[in-house]
Amino acid sequence: MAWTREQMAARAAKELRDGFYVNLGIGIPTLVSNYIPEGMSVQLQSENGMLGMGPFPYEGEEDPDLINAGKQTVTELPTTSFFSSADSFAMVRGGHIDLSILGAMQVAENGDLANWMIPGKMVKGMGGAMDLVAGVKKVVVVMEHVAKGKDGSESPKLLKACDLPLTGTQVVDMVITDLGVFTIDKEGDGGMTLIELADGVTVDEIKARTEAAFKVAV
Amino acid sequence: MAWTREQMAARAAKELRDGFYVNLGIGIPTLVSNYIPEGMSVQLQSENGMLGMGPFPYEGEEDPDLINAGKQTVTELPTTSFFSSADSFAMVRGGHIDLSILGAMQVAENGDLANWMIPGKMVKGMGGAMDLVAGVKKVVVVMEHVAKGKDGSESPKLLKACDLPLTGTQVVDMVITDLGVFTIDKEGDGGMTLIELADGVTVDEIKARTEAAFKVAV
Amino acid sequence: MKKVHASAKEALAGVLRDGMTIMAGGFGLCGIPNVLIEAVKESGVKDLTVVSNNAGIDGAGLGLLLETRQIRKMISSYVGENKLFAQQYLAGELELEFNPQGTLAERIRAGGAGIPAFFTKTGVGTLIAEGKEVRNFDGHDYVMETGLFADVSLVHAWKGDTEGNLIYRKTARNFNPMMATASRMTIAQVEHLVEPGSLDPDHIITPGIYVKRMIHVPDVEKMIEKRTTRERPAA
Amino acid sequence: MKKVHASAKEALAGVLRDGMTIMAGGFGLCGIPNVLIEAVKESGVKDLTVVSNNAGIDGAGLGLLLETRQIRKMISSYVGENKLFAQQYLAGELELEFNPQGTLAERIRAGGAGIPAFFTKTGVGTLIAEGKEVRNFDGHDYVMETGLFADVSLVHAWKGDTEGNLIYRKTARNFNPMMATASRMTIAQVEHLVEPGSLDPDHIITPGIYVKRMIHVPDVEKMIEKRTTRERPAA
Repeated sequence: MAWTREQMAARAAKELRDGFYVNLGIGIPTLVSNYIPEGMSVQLQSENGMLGMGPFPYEGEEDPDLINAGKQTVTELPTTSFFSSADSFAMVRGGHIDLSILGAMQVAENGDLANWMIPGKMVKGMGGAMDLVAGVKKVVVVMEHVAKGKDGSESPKLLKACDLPLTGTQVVDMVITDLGVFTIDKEGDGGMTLIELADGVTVDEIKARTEAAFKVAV
Repeated sequence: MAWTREQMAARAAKELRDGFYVNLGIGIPTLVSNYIPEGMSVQLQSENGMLGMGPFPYEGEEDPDLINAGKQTVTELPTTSFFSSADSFAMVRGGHIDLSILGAMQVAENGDLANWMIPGKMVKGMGGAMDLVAGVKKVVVVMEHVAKGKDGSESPKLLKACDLPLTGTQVVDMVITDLGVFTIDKEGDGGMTLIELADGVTVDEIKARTEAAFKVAV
Repeated sequence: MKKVHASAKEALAGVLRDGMTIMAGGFGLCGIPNVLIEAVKESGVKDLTVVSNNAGIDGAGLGLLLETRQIRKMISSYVGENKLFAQQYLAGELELEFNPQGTLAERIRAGGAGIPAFFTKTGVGTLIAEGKEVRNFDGHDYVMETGLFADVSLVHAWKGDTEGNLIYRKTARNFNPMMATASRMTIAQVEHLVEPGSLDPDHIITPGIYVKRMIHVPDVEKMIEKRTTRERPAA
Repeated sequence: MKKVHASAKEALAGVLRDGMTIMAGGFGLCGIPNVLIEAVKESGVKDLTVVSNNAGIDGAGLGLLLETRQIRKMISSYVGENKLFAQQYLAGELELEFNPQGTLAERIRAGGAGIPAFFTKTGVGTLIAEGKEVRNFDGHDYVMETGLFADVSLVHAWKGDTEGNLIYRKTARNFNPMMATASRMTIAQVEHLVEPGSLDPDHIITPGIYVKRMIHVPDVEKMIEKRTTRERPAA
């Protein structure tokens, strides 16, 4: 009943606009590139230093000098340009990228985001996530609505306040989960609003599985 | 008796070392490039965005896209690279250039330099001079020893303290005038020292035409 | 998203308004967006603040906008080649903010890179540092300078593809790449307009993301400010 | 001034000492100066602080220097691919300073550009900003970050001429150009060593002034960390 990963990616793709420059995170966000509407010009940025990222190469055509920020082999397009990581993050931090779609561990109702560190576990580092959420014009989180423990227990990921260390404060504009879509008025005090339901999901079900307060406008 | 402009340039060229990257100002400093010793590798930087500046072009070969910081047409060398003005001044400010040779209106015995502005006269601007004296490892001033007024009167240019607005404080390492050569201990308190006399010039003559205090070590 | 426009006038349509801040690339007359500047002149927009290393010369480059008194304030490092500039400045008709050339270049780069302020050694102890914060790092004093961001940037490039990817030629690069990043509306005039894929992606200096509109200026006039030559050695 | 050396060992002669700070280019295993890193391993120098976006993987890249416990501290943005790293870190044998990737890149650029500190929005309100100055510009908070400068930088380039001018290939550029500017002793390994004049001066990314020594690595091994492919459409 809830959306699949593919459906979540397809929903995120509806935030794309013609002419957009977009950075996609690892995981479900990567799938969004499969749903760019025909005829729409969208250029993907990879924060290691590439604009105009193409699809994975055909087997045998992998180039070790051509990888994305997830360290996966990718390809060039006719629109591609390469630049240094300093120039790449100047682009990110300077507000030139229209849209960042990324995963999260927790999102708070004021737009706070946590997605890089669980205290007590090995810390891998934030990579470019803090720069992306601080710099990109619009930040869309795509994630499972709740976290599931090994014992099958559920804990909410949409919270009143994040308890994990933050990646950024008041940075998230939209959250797409397997249950629905929320907008966040990150700079005003409009809070969080549920604007869409996944097929067959009810507002009550979402309320039961969400800690954050939210308005309903479905 | 005093050194000519050419002799001053030749003396300044003695500060060059093999492998040096050097920025030359307008006027006498430009002439220094004629005195680079045979076999010595010296690359000239032009702060508008060029490293490895070649000589003036032959007539008919001028390229409007290829000028130096004095806006004169120049040429490329096999060693040349081009870059933006931001990258150029990153190079200057970052301490990567070994030697800057430039003109001055006034130099003080502590290394203060004034060469961009006379209050009450039309101000043209400092261009890159402030960045060069702040960033380059060694700063050599080449100038006439005294200023001559329209009425033939003389005023000293080597002063106890500059009275013109400064280009930089404690920045000058060496001053080459038509009368001799001075070093300045700009970071310590060693002050100014006369280390060479132009042909036929006496210490007494220099003392008479200099306001700054200086030691003599000729 | 069609970036290429048929004329400078069309490329500037809807973006100009009185009192706005415009960045104009170039050093002296080298690499200046002269066709776009002429269109700004034709538009009649006024009270402009213009960020540009120089102010053109009498009758060329930004000198055109001085003639028509469209500029209220210049932010520059050197304006020595322009008599009209001097007249208007001394008459109090023109405001002028001098920046050291490297500080100007870095302020523009910072503005485009999301850096609101940075510290530099340049200008410490001079008029330039007056009223600004000075702070000591590792025993040396540095002055704080702020980022610059404009409403419109006008740049000149050698080659551009229709995606807005730009390549510059020799010292005509100068301030153009930073200015391309430091406004909401960067408009480029390119000498050679090519199809995507024509430029080697390793050679592109300004990625297309920064360029919102562009025009093709195949036969653009380039002036030389100080023609200097040497003698050919006898054959 | 001969910049080209016959071997990595010769290029590193006289520059290594215990406790020094080394920058190493590359992103993941892409564009890393692997031949130079191996020579650092052979030298036995220890107590190193290493600035590098990542820490290699087990058995490759900076992973080699972890095996030999030559690294005391890493300044990085992401170290997730290295089990040995995790072990040493959890055992308290290795210090770790995390920087957001863009902040790390900008700190290195600033260090090379004579900028001791700058402000950025990245990390405001997070652990990264703790203990750092936060200041408001135009209604937004920014954290102050400082420039980074090393004793030695090791970089990888695609082509280099004997003057030290460098060109990079595709995403192997990454951190290499900034690191080349941010030390007193930049040593480059280049896949193609060419004569001056062979590189178009408009295409050079790192001007020779930044490169003090270089070696030619014509058959350098390049590893792929995550080989991802798609299926060929049926013919």
